[in-house]
Amino acid sequence: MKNIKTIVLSNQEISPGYFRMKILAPDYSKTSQPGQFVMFRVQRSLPPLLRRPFGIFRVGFMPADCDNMPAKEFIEIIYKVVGSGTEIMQRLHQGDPVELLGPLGTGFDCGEPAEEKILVGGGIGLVPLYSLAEKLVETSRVRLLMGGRTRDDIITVTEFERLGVETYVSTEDGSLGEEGLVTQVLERKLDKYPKATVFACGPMPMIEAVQDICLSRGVSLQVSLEALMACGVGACLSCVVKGAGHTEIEPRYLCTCTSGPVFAAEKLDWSKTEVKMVKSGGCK
Amino acid sequence: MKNIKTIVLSNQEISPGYFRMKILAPDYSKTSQPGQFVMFRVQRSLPPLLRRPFGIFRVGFMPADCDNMPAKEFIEIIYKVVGSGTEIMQRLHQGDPVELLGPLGTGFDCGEPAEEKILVGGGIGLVPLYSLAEKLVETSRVRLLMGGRTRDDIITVTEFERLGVETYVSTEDGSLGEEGLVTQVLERKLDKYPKATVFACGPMPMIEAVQDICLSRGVSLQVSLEALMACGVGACLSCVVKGAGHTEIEPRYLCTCTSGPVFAAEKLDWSKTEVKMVKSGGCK
Amino acid sequence: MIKSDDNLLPPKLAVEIAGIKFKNPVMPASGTFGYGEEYAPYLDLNQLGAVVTKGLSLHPKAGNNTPRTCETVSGMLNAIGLQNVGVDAFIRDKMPFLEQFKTPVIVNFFGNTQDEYGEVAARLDDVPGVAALEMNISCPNVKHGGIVFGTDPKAAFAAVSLVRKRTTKPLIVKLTPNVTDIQITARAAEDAGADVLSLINTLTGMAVDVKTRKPRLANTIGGLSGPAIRPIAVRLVHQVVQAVQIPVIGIGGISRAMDALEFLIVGARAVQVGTANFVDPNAMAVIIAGLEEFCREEGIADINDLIGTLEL
Amino acid sequence: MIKSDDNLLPPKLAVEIAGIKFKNPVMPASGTFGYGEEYAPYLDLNQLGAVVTKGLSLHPKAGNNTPRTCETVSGMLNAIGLQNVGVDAFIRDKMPFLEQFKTPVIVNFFGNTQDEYGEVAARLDDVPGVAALEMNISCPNVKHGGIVFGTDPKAAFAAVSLVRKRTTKPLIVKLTPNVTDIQITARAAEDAGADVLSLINTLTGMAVDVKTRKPRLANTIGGLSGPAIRPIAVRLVHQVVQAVQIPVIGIGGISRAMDALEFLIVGARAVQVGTANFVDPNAMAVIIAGLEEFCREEGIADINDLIGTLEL
Ligand SMILES: Cc1cc2nc3c(=O)[nH]c(=O)nc-3n(C[C@H](O)[C@H](O)[C@H](O)COP(=O)(O)OP(=O)(O)OC[C@H]3O[C@@H](n4cnc5c(N)ncnc54)[C@H](O)[C@@H]3O)c2cc1C
Ligand SMILES: Cc1cc2nc3c(=O)[nH]c(=O)nc-3n(C[C@H](O)[C@H](O)[C@H](O)COP(=O)(O)OP(=O)(O)OC[C@H]3O[C@@H](n4cnc5c(N)ncnc54)[C@H](O)[C@@H]3O)c2cc1C
Ligand SMILES: Cc1cc2nc3c(=O)[nH]c(=O)nc-3n(C[C@H](O)[C@H](O)[C@H](O)COP(=O)(O)O)c2cc1C
Ligand SMILES: Cc1cc2nc3c(=O)[nH]c(=O)nc-3n(C[C@H](O)[C@H](O)[C@H](O)COP(=O)(O)O)c2cc1C
Ligand code: FES
Ligand code: FES
Repeated sequence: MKNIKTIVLSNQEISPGYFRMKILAPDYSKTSQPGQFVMFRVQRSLPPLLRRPFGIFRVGFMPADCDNMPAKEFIEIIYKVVGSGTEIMQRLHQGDPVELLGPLGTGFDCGEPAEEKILVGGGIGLVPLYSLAEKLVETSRVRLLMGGRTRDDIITVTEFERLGVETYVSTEDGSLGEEGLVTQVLERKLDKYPKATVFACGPMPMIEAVQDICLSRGVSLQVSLEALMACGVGACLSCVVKGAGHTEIEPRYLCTCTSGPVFAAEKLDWSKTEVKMVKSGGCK
Repeated sequence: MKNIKTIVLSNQEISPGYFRMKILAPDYSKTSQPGQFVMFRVQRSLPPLLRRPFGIFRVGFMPADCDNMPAKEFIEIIYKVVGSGTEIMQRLHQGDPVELLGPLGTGFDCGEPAEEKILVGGGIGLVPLYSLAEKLVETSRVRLLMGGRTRDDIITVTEFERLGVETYVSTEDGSLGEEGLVTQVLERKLDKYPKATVFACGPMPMIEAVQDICLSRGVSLQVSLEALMACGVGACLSCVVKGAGHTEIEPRYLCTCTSGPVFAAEKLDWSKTEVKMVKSGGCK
Repeated sequence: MIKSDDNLLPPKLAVEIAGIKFKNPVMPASGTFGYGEEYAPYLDLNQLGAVVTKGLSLHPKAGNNTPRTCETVSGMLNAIGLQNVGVDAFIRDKMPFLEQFKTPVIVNFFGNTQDEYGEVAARLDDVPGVAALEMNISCPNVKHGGIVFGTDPKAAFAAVSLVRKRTTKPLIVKLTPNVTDIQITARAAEDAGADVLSLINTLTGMAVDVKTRKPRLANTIGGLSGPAIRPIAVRLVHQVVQAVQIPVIGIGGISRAMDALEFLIVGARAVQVGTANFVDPNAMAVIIAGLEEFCREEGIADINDLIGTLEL
Repeated sequence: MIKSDDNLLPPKLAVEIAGIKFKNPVMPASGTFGYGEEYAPYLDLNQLGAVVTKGLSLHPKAGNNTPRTCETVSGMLNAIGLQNVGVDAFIRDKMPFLEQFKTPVIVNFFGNTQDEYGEVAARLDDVPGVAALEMNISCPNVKHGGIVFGTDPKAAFAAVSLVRKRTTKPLIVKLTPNVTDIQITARAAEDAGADVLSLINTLTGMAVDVKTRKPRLANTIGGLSGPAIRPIAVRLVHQVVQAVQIPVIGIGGISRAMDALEFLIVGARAVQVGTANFVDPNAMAVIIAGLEEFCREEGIADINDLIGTLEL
């Protein structure tokens, strides 16, 4: 974990409103774990003031530019354009200077090999699941349940399939895959594989529904959360979520940026309205 | 005078630190007068907050893109990179969206035809003199005395010569043309052409020296001034200079943006320390 | 709240404050729009909710030395020093132009003594085209050691009371944000007879040229305005709305419809746009169009239904 | 002023305040640098003038509900609610880490009553690694209707006097900017025995989500920090420097060496960097290097020669 001044290698729209950006990132293959994230500085000048957190989609290598140079290590992030920062990001080009602080946070615990692993991704929540899948497929059977509002929200499914992940797509409007919520699919899969471990990332209502399902079935669950972050390193205490056993008198706040973004479900306080810290989106 | 949303046509470094930008600007050939300026909005987002004032170097036409379209009217500005706004400007490319408020202010009075006309330009102060020269050469003999610190500060002299303007270059370090100040050259020229009219634009110390010379010789002088501007249209009262006869009791402030930037020398108050409003440069 | 529909009438933007009808809640902030004529070539003044003039004093005022302005991060400092033509020249030379438009004219004014305030108000009282007066109390009280009227609730109360006696026009009192508790000055102004409060005036600030070691303004200290100050302004308007019964006009860092909406939601009945006019002479027209679009999208038939709808 | 030369020694950046030697005048602002350990992977803490901790209270504090922060134009609002581990846990769990470094540790603290302030100060008094205490008086006084200590000169005087009695360490009092006349609170703190003043804490502000009509912070109101507030901070530091004899530390919107220089020139002996740490964890190192470069370029042999050189 360190801050590097680096450059954009490429930045392309992969689905309406979703972009995929490759950023030169030496050492990430050695240091980053599935589920970790970066604090991305969009540009040297304002705006935006604060960095933006993004999950690491994958780490890769590009051939070196010439014989005596090292291969170029990069990370990829995938982002949805939602506000002032991502609007500027979509206009970045190859060679533009940016800064990466990372890899940050606590990632997924891959658990025991050979178990059934079910990944549940909702829209952009799919991002941190790819590096996880890369690792899990080495030892386990992996299924991806991917949900979105419309087919535009279903991204990079082919890439999961290339890893050997069985993927099941559902959309709320039925424009791709099964019509309905991804949680319906999860229930069916868990009927079939009741001993599976579940890894989920997506919008809070989806995560809560997944948690209800897993809790009632006694299925082990890890969730990756989003929270409003200023520092990304545990210094500002902006990104807290309530941990299991939290009360007003004996508060148990956990920093999403250091204790998370991935949490074992049992570490969190799931009483409603507690974990929904970014429901209303960020500030414009 | 209106605000237009337009685009950059080209933006090139013409001397170290000096850029020349072509901006699509319909109607400027009909509306703009030599010595007028524009308030340039560098980009839609912050920074900078305020627009930046730039003299209009020239108005021109480019061939239409295809048969049934009108020829493209443009203005050119030439700017020196000095601070936050011009630093962003130097990175603008063809097609980038910008805004122009203009043409603004009161330009040069061309005076009687056939007189001797002497233009005195210091560094970037040369800019507004080009359109003036274009007009003056139609009826008068025109000489340009161009001064700068080093040869890097001597710009677009060839273009003046192509108009048929006799040009005399001087630099403080002698790296181009005569070594010394442009005012030395002015004194010599006025010895020869005591009835000339002088038009000057450049740094304040140069303008003050030119004024001293012209006043003592009874030579008619127009100067183009710079001032810190917020609105450019006479509303904010930021850009005032003291007019002739100004006293604390009976103040006579003139707005550089509306009564100027070009003033007949006799309209201003030349008592020292009065007109030097931007001596220390802008705010960073 | 009545929901409008795309097929139905356009959303209503008109608001009424102190008996004056404004066709929409958007007007310029004093000192950033000259006497109206400066921006007339760029913006149809008939589009605006109102025109608010540069601050006027009893006698013409020279203003400060230059430099008078300076850009800061997402804001600007100004120390114009209230240069103005004086109330009589305004009535004679500037009002005729403004009377051509159907837009209410609000005249901003100030004094350096209580009596000066009263006198300016009295001179404007019988000018027919003047819809309301806006009293700027962010001025030093020369009779009391130069303490700004608006930072001293007693001085503010006394000055507003006096002005109240000398004018029959609706009286807007414009508050300064540079106080510990704005609710106190707000109530003082209300108690003294203000019909409306407007806020915020600029926050005092300063910038230094590190090379020359001199302040960037000839006056050393100036007023900070622009987008940078908006969160402070929203907070103050929110607090004032809760403290008084009379209507409030929100000002401070508004450059987009979204910004204006923050003020309306916390309870301002109208907004003033200042520094943004310099950035874009068309800013107010864009804001008005943006308010209409927002109402349409959100199904709000009348903008009055939006005012003060903050959910705590 | 002795002019340094490129061939001579590097410019001296060390400053001494209240008997403490700082290797340079740059330190973090409380609450933006955790307990130091959070940023240690990114920045050598030995480079800094000092480390300033998150604000500590007598008992651990939960802080506010989320959302706790929100970006604004060139700034941010925060209402963390002073979440902290409590003074005892700090001494036990956090101090050992900080004692590894050669950098003075300044402990920021607060209370909700005068006695709480006194008690925290007393517990820190015999902790050897603590170089100085920074008393944050921007906290509501629960015994007096929640009025913020720092906005009530009498309450500030009483609280500082009490703390003064309970500590032998150098005492820095951190002032709030949300007052009409900061010179009054500054003098109150000085008279009560403060050795140093630091300012500014955040300006109170607010932002609204126009779609949901809710405040963007769970706490409705929060503190504004970042580049946007710098002109206000520079003005306040300038005013305080003129009002007191004791040294002043400047805070507010500093993100570059140029920004720090503005504060030093108006008379601050040191500066604290807050929000900029979030933007760039290396910000303070860059600022320190920038100060050195500026001194070199301007021929300043010792940064103390620059402090308070504002030309009016
Ligand atoms: C650990 C983590 C990983 C993330 N990974 C991804 C990812 O891989 N792809 C992706 O598209 N998005 C991801 N997000 C969400 C992403 O950070 C926001 O969409 C982004 O910051 C929005 O910035 P903006 O300036 O466009 O929006 P604005 O709304 O203008 O942002 C204003 C502020 O709110 C914050 N904010 C807004 N939305 C969110 C959100 N949903 N979560 C957290 N902060 C938010 C911003 O960071 C900023 O501080 C992740 C968030 C976290 C915490
Ligand atoms: C009528 C007029 C015509 C001008 N024509 C030209 C021209 O043709 N070419 C050119 O290079 N420059 C010209 N200038 C100066 C030009 O406006 C400034 O160099 C430019 O605004 C600097 O912007 P910045 O953001 O890079 O500098 P910064 O120093 O960061 O600017 C901060 C603020 O100070 C103002 N400012 C800084 N320097 C000046 C200055 N010398 N005069 C006025 N305002 C200043 C800026 O507009 C801005 O508001 C002209 C100025 C005026 C008033
Ligand atoms: C250049 C300038 C001049 C101003 N002159 C006045 C004035 O004469 N009277 C007054 O009440 N306010 C004056 N103000 C304050 C504005 O009306 C407004 O309250 C303030 O700028 C905040 O709004 P903004 O952030 O939208 O600019 C002036 C502001 C600026 C920037
Ligand atoms: C997230 C956050 C937490 C803060 N916590 C504290 C605190 O615990 N104690 C304190 O005295 N100031 C606190 N502050 C105020 C800062 O120390 C500083 O005074 C303020 O942010 C202005 O500086 P800046 O603009 O450089 O951030 C906090 C500021 C922020 C942004
Ligand atoms: S983002 Fe700052 S503590 Fe987590
Ligand atoms: S720049 Fe505003 S009056 Fe001239």
